[in-house]
Amino acid sequence: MGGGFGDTQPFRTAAGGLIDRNRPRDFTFDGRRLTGFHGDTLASALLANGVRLVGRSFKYHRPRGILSAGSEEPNALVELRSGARREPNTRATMAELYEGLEATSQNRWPSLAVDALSVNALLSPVFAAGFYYKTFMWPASLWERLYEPMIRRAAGLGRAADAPDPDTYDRAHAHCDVLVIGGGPAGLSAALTAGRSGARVILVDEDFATGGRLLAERREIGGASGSEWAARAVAELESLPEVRILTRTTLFGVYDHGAYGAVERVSDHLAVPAAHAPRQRLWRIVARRAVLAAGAIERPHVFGGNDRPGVMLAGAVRTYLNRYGVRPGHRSAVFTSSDDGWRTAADILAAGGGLAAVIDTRPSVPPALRRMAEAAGARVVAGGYVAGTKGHLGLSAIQVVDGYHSTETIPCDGLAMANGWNPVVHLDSHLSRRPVWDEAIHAFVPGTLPSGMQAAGAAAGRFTLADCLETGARAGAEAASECGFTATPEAAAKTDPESVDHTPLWRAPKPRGKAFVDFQNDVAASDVELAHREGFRAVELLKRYTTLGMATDQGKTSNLAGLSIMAELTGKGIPSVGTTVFRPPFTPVAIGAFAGHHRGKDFRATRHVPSHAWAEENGCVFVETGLWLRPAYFSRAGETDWLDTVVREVETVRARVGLCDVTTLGKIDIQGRDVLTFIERVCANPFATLPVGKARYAVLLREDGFVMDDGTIARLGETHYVMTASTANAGRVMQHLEFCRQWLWPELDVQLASVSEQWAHYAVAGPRARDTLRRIVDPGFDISNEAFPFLACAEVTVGGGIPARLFRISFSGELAYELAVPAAYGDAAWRAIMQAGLPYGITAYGSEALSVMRIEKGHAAGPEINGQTTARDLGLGGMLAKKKDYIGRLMKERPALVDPDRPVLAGFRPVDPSARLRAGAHFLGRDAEPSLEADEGVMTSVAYSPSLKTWIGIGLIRRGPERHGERVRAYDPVRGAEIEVEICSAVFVDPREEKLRV
Amino acid sequence: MRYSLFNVLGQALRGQRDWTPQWRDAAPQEAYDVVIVGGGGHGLATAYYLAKEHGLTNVAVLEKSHIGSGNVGRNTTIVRSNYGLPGNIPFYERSMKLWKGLEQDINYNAMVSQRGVLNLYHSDAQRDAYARRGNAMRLAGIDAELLDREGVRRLVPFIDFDNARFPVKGGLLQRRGGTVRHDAVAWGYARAASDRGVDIVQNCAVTGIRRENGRVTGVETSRGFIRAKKVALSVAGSSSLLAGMVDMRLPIESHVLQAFVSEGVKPLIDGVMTFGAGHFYVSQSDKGGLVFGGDIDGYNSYAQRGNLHTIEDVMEGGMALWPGLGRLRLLRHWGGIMDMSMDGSPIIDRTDIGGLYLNAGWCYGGFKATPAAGFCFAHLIARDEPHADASAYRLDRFATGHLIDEKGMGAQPNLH
Amino acid sequence: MSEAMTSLWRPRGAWEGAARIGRPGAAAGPAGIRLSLREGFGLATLIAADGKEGGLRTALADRFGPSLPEAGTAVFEGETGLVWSAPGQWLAVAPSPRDLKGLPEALRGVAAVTDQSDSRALVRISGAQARAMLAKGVAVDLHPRAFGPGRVAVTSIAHIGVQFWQRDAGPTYDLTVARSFAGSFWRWLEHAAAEFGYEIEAAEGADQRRLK
Amino acid sequence: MRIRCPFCGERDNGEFSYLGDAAPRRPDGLDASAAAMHDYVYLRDNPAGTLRELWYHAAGCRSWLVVIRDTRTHAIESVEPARDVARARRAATLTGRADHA
Repeated sequence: MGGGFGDTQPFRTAAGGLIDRNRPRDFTFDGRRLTGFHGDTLASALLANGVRLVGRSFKYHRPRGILSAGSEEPNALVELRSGARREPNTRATMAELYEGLEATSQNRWPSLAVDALSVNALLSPVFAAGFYYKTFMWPASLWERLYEPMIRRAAGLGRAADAPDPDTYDRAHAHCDVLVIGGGPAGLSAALTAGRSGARVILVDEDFATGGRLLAERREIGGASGSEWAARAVAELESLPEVRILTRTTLFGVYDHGAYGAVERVSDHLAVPAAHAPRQRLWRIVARRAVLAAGAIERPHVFGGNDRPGVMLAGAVRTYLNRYGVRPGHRSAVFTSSDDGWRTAADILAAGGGLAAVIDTRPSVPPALRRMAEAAGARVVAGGYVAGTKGHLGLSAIQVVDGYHSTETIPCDGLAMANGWNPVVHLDSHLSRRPVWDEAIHAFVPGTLPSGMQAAGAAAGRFTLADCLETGARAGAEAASECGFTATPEAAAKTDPESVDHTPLWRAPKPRGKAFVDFQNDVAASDVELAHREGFRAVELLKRYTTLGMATDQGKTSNLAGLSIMAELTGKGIPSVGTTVFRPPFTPVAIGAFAGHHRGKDFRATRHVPSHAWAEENGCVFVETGLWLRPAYFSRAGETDWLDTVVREVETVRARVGLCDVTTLGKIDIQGRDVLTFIERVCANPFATLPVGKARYAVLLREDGFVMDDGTIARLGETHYVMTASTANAGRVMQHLEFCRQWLWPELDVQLASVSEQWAHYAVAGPRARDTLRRIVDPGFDISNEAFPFLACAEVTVGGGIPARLFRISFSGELAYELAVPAAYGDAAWRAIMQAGLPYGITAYGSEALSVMRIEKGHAAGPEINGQTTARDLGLGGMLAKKKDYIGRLMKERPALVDPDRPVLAGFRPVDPSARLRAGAHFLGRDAEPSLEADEGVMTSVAYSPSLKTWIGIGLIRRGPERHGERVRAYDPVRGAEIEVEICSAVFVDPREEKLRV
Repeated sequence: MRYSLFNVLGQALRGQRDWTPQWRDAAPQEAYDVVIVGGGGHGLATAYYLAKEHGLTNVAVLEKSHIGSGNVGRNTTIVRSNYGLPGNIPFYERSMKLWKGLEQDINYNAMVSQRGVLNLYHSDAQRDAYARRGNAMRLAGIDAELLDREGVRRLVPFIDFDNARFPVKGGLLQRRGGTVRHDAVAWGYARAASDRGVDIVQNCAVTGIRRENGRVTGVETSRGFIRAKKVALSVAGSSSLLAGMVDMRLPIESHVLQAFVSEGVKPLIDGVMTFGAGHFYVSQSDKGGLVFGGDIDGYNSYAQRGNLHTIEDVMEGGMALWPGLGRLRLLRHWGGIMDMSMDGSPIIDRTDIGGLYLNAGWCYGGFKATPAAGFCFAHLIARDEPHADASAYRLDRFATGHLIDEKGMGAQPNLH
Repeated sequence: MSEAMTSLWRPRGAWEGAARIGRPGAAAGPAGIRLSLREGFGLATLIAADGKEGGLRTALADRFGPSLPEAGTAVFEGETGLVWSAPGQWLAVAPSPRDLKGLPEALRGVAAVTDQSDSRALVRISGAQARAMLAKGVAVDLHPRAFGPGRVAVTSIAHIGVQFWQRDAGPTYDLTVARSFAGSFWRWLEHAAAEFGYEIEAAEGADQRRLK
Repeated sequence: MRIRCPFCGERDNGEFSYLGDAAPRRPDGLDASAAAMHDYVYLRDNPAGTLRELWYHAAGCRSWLVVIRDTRTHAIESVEPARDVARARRAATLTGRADHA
C-alpha cells in the first residue's frame, strides 16, 4: 500500500488523478469519519476508503455498492446532509466532496450491514413482478388498514427533509445561437468551432470539471494528455467573449421551439450556500441551434449476482483509476464483450492494481492483449462469460463459464463489466422523437432530430475519440453557419489509435442466481420472462408491469437490457420491440429549483390599495381577494370580535358616513367614434339613451348567455365612457373587450385604456356623504342633489386643483359617491376625507361591511355571479335590452335557462331571529327528506344585518319571487346546522330606494 | 388461474412457470354485436359490464396500440365523488361504489385505497362554495366533512400555515376518496372481460366508420373491415377524430395535461391534497413517489407533452403549499391528451347515427369515472337508453341549456 | 377648504413602503446593480384613432420629434420621449405630468389620451450586472445584438407585468410596473440583485425623507 | 413553447392566453339563428394537425393573434394580428368573395 494514505485511504493510488492531494476533505458516512480529497466525488472518496457497501435495493434490500461514476448511477444512493437540508436519494457519484460532508445510507434497518428487510431477498420467489396484483385482496377491509401501510413503509428509499427548505433558488433566462450539451471531446470541439466564429455559445456540462471522458481515460490528443487538451479548450472558450460555460449544470429537458431547461447546482458543492447565493439556479435557455454531445452510458452485463458490491462498469473503473486515483479493488477481474474491457485491464495494471482475470465473451482475443494479461498473472477466458458471483456484503469471487461450458471460480474483489455503450438519446427524444436502432454498433442512436438540433460524438454513436473531435467540430461549425456566422471546422488533432469493436452479450445464457436488469427496482431477467409469459410484451407494458426503468435512474443502465431480453423471448428483434418514451427530466431536478423565488409570501404578487398605509396604521385586518390585499374591517379599541367591528362600521354608514377603498375595481376608459355602438353590443342592457354626465349599471353576458360581470358605465364626454368591472373579473373583462374590439368588430373605432392603476377609487357613503365631500371637492363644483343627482358623474378637482372624477353611485343603498383621484394622491385623499368627515362621525369601512350592506340591498356579487347564473336568475331579466344584438343574447334563451323552475334570487330570514345563517346551505321543503331531488336551491351570501338585528341571506331558490312568506329549511349538514328560514324579498333595506336620491 | 395468495405461493415454488397471459391477445373476427373503439380503462370496463351485466359477449375492444396506452396509464390515479351538481353527483358516487368492490369482482388487486381527498380553502367565499358542494354531497348520501384550519393541521401538519401567501383556512374532506393503481385497472378489466369471452384486439387502429341508411354497419381498421351491429366510441383524447369520421363535430377540444412524479421517499402524505389557491394537487404512491399535477397547459394539443411554463407553475404551487418539498426531486413529467368539453362535464349518449354511441368529454376526470363510465355506457349500448345515473350526460345539453358546469367557466374548454 | 386640509394633499411615491435607500446584498466589492427610484414623472397613453396614425405623428412632431417609434422601440430626448406600448399605442413620458398638459386637446380627433402618471412605479436600473439581473426575470433576449438603447419590451417579471426600455449602452434601463404591484416587484428585485450587491438611491423628484 | 408576437417578438407561451379555434364566426345581428349561435359557441373541428387559433398576448401588447400551429407537433407556421385577419375577412365578405379565412 504505497503513497502514505494506506491508513486512511487504502485504495488510493500513490499518485495521479485530477484530485488535489494537498486539500484533504473530512466527511462522514453513516457516522463514520473518513477523509478524501478536493476533486473527489462522494463515491470516489468512499471507494478510496474501501467502502464498497453503500446502500440497499428497493424491494429485496440486497446490499449494493457503486456501479458507475456518473449520473446514471442506480445503486449508490444516500441521504446527503441532515435536518432541513436532508437530500434523499442523492447519487454518491454526483455528490462533490466538501469539507464536513455528511452522508447516510438509506432503506435499511437497523443498519446497512444488518438489514432486517433483507429477508425479502429470501422471499424473492414470491415477490416476482406483479405479485401484488394477484393477492392482498382478502379481506378487502385489510387493504387500507394492514397491507398497504406495510407496503408503503417498506417502499420509498430515503427520507425527505422534515422541515421547510432553508435555501433559496434562482431562475434565469439565457439566449444563444448555439447551445452545446456536454463538455466532453465532442462538446468542447463544437463549442470551440462555433465560439471562434463569433456566435453566442452556451456550453452546459453536468460535471464540476469539464472534459467528460477525457478526464477519465489515458488518451492523447496532439501529443497532450486528454485532460490537458480539455483544460486548454476550456481556457480558450473562457477567453471568447460570447461563450459561456455552465458547469455543474444539467440540461434536463427539451421543450418546444428551441426552449431548454437546465439546472445549475450553484452551491451543492458547499456545506451551505454563500451569503446571498442560491442553492441552485434553473436556467431557461433559448437556443437557435443545439449540439447534443451528451456522450454515452455503458451497459452492464446481465448475470447472476451482477448487483454485488464490487461489480462495476468498466468505464467507471477507469474513471476511478485515472481521474480520482482510486483502485476498485485489490485484485480485479474484467468481464468484457468489447475492446473497452481490455483498456480497463491495462489501466488497472498501469495503476499498480492486481488483475485476476479477463473474461471475454468473444471467442478470439488479440494475442498481444492476452499476453499483457497473462504476464500480470491474470486468467484469460475467451468465448466465456461470468455466470455468477460470490460474497457476503461484497464481491469475493466470480463463477466463470468458459467456451466449453465448464465452470470455474476465480477469487477477486472487483469486477469490471464492458458490454458496449448506449448513446444518450434521452434529450433528443423529449420532443416525441424515437431513436433508431443501429445494428453496426448494437445501440439506439438519434433518429430524426427536431429542427435545429444535431448530435455529435458518442451521443451520435461515434465512439472513437477521433470521431468525437471531428463530429463535434463539424456540428459546431454547421450550427454556427446556420446562425449566419462563418465557421469552418479545423482539422482535428491526431489521437492515439483505438478500437471500439464489440459484440454485446445481452444476458448470461445460464446465470447462477438472480440476474438483475434494473438494479434499483430489483427487476431480474426472470421478471422479464414472467411479463412475457403473462402477455406484457409491449415495451410500455413490460415497464409498467415489472417497474423496469421506473427507478430514480429511469433505466439508464437497464432499459436496453430489458428490451433485449423481451426481443429474444418474442423473437422480434430489438428494433421492433422499441424503446419506452424518454421523458424529462434527464436526471431528477429539485422541485425548489423550478419554483425559484415563488414560495411563501412570494408565491404570487400582493397588490396594495392606495389607502394601505393608513389602513395599516389604523388597526385594519386585511383579506386576500385574488392578488389584492383588501381592508376587511378596521378594529377599534374595545371591540371584542370582527362582528362588533363590522356592525359598528355598517351602522355608522347607515346613520352618518363611511369611507371605503374600492380601488380594486377594474376601470376602463373607452373612447372613439364608435364607442356607443361598441358598448351596446358588449352590454346586455341599453345605453343609447345615457346622456353625458350620467352613469348606469351595466350587465355583461358571456356569449353562452350567462352573466360574466356587472359594473357601471359612466359617460364623461360625447365619445368618452368609463366602465368599471368587479375586482375578480377586471382582467378578464379587459381581455373580453379587446377580443370584441380586435376580432369580432375590427371595423369599429374604439380605444380601450385600463385606468385601474391610475385612479384611487373611494366610496363615500351615508347620509353625511355630501357634507363630507363638500369639504373635499374644490369650490366651484356644485354637488347638491339638484345639480348632481343620483347617477350623475363629472370630472372635478379636489385639494386645490387635483383632477378627480366623481360619480354618484351607491352599492350600500345610502346616499353615496365614488370619488376617483390620481393614485399618488390616494393616500392624501383618504386622509383628507377622514379628516373632513370627522365632524360627521365618519368611519373607514372594509369589504366586510361593504358586503353586509350589499346583501341588505340584495345586490348580486361574486357568490351569485358565479358563472352559473343568468341575468334572469339574478332578478335582472327586466333590464335587458329587447331591440339590439349583444353578446349572449341568443344563448340565454335556451329552454333550460328560461325554465320557470330554475332557482332565482330571493331573500331569506331565519324564523328564529337569533339563528345564524350560513352560505352554502341548501334549501329543502319543511318536511322533505334530505335528497338531491328535494334540493330547491342554495344560500349564496349571508350577513348579520345591523339594520334588521338578525341574520339575513340571499340565495337562489326555485320560483323564489313567487314564494315570499313561505318557510323552508336551510340545510347545512357539513356544519351540523339546519335552520328554518322564510323566503322574502332580497331587498331588506329601503326597498323604495328613497335614501339614494336625497 | 385464479389470483390468490395460495396460487402466488404455489407459483413461487414452481418458478412462476404456470402463469398464462392475463388477457387473450385476440385476432379480430369478421363480425361482432358490439365493437368498442378504444382499449383504455373506459373501453375495457364497458366490455366487462356488457358481458357481466347484459350477457353480451360477442364483443370486441379495438385498441390501436396496446391496452391501457392512453390516459388510464397517464393520470394521477385519484378517485373521488366530491362533485357539487346534481348531474354529476349520482354518477361519480356510482363509480365510488364500484371501486369499492372492484378487486373482488374482477379478482385483481388494483390497490383501491381510500385514504381521503382533501381540498383546501383559503377564504370565506371558498369555504362557503365548498360547504355548498359538501352539502350537495351529503344530500346524496356521500361523505363530506368541512374542516377548519385545525382540522386540516391534524391531517397535514407539514404544509405552510404560517408564511403562506394564501393562508389555509380549512378544507373539504372526502374520506372515501383516494387513489387506485391506474394500470392495474386496465389490466384487471381486460383480464376479467377476456375471461368472459370478449375479444381484446390490440394494434388495431380504426380508420373509418361505415354507415348505411343512417345506421352503422362496422368499422374499417388497420386489420381490415369488422362488421358490427353497434359501435361504441370510448377514445378520450381522440373523440373528435373518430367523430370526424362520421362528419360529427363535438363540443370538445383536445388539450394536454401534464403530470409529475418525484423520486420515491418514505411515507410523507397519506391521502390526496389539493391546493385551492394554486394549481397543485398531490398524493404519494405506494412506491413512495409523490404524484402531482396542476392545470392543463391551456392550448389544443395531441402531443402528449407540455411546456415549462406550466411545469414552473405547478412547482410554485407545490412549494407555496409545502415548503419542505424543495429538496425532493422531480423524477419524470409527461402529458396526456384530455377531451376538454365545453362545460367541463362528460358525454355518454347515443348519436344521430343509429347504433353509434359516444363516451367522451371527460376532461381530466376520466380515471375516477372508469367503473361507472363502463357500467353506464354498457347499459346505454345494451338497452339503447341511458342509465339513470348518467342521464344528464347528453350531447344535446348544449343546445337545450342543461349544462353541467361545475366551475362556471362557460364555453371555454381550457378554463375548466 | 381649510388651510390645515390643503397641507394634507401631498403625493405619495409609488415605492414608499417598499424600497429603502441603502446598499444591501453581497457586500464584497462594488455594488453590481444601481437602482434609482423615480417619482413625479408624467405618463400618458396615446391610442391612435382608426387610420389616424399620420395625423397623430404630425400632431406630436413638435413635442416628440418627427416619427412615431415602431413596435418595440422608443425615442427619447433627455427625459422626454415616446415609448411604443401596443399596436397604435404609445406611452408619452415626460419629467412631470405638467409637461403633458394640453395633449388631449392637441390630439383630439387623432388619438385617445389617457393620463397614466400615477399608474406606475418607475425604477432606473444600471450597473455592471444590470443585464444579468434583469435576465433572471425577463424571457426577452437582452444581449446587445438583440436589445440595445432605444428598445422597449412589454412583458412580465415574476408574474408581474412590466414595461421597460433601454436608455443607454451601459446598460441603463427604465422599468415600470403597475403601482399596486410595486411592493411585490421590489421583493423580486431584492431576490434577483442580492448576489451582485446593490445600491438604492432616490432620483430627483422622489421624496428622500420617505424612503429612509 | 415560443410564440413570435408580430409586435413584441418571440415570447414564452406563458405570456399568452388561449381562446381556441379561429374558424367559428360569430353570427352577428338580430337575424342570427340560435342554431348558428350554438354551433359558433360550442362545436369545434379539433383537428390533429394544422389549426388556426386565437391567442391573446396578455402579458405583452394585448394583441389578439391568429396562430397557425400543428396540434401534433406544436410547430408554428405563422402568427398574424387577429385584427388584420378579421378586417381582411370582413372585407372579403363585404365584396362578396368566397370566404377562405
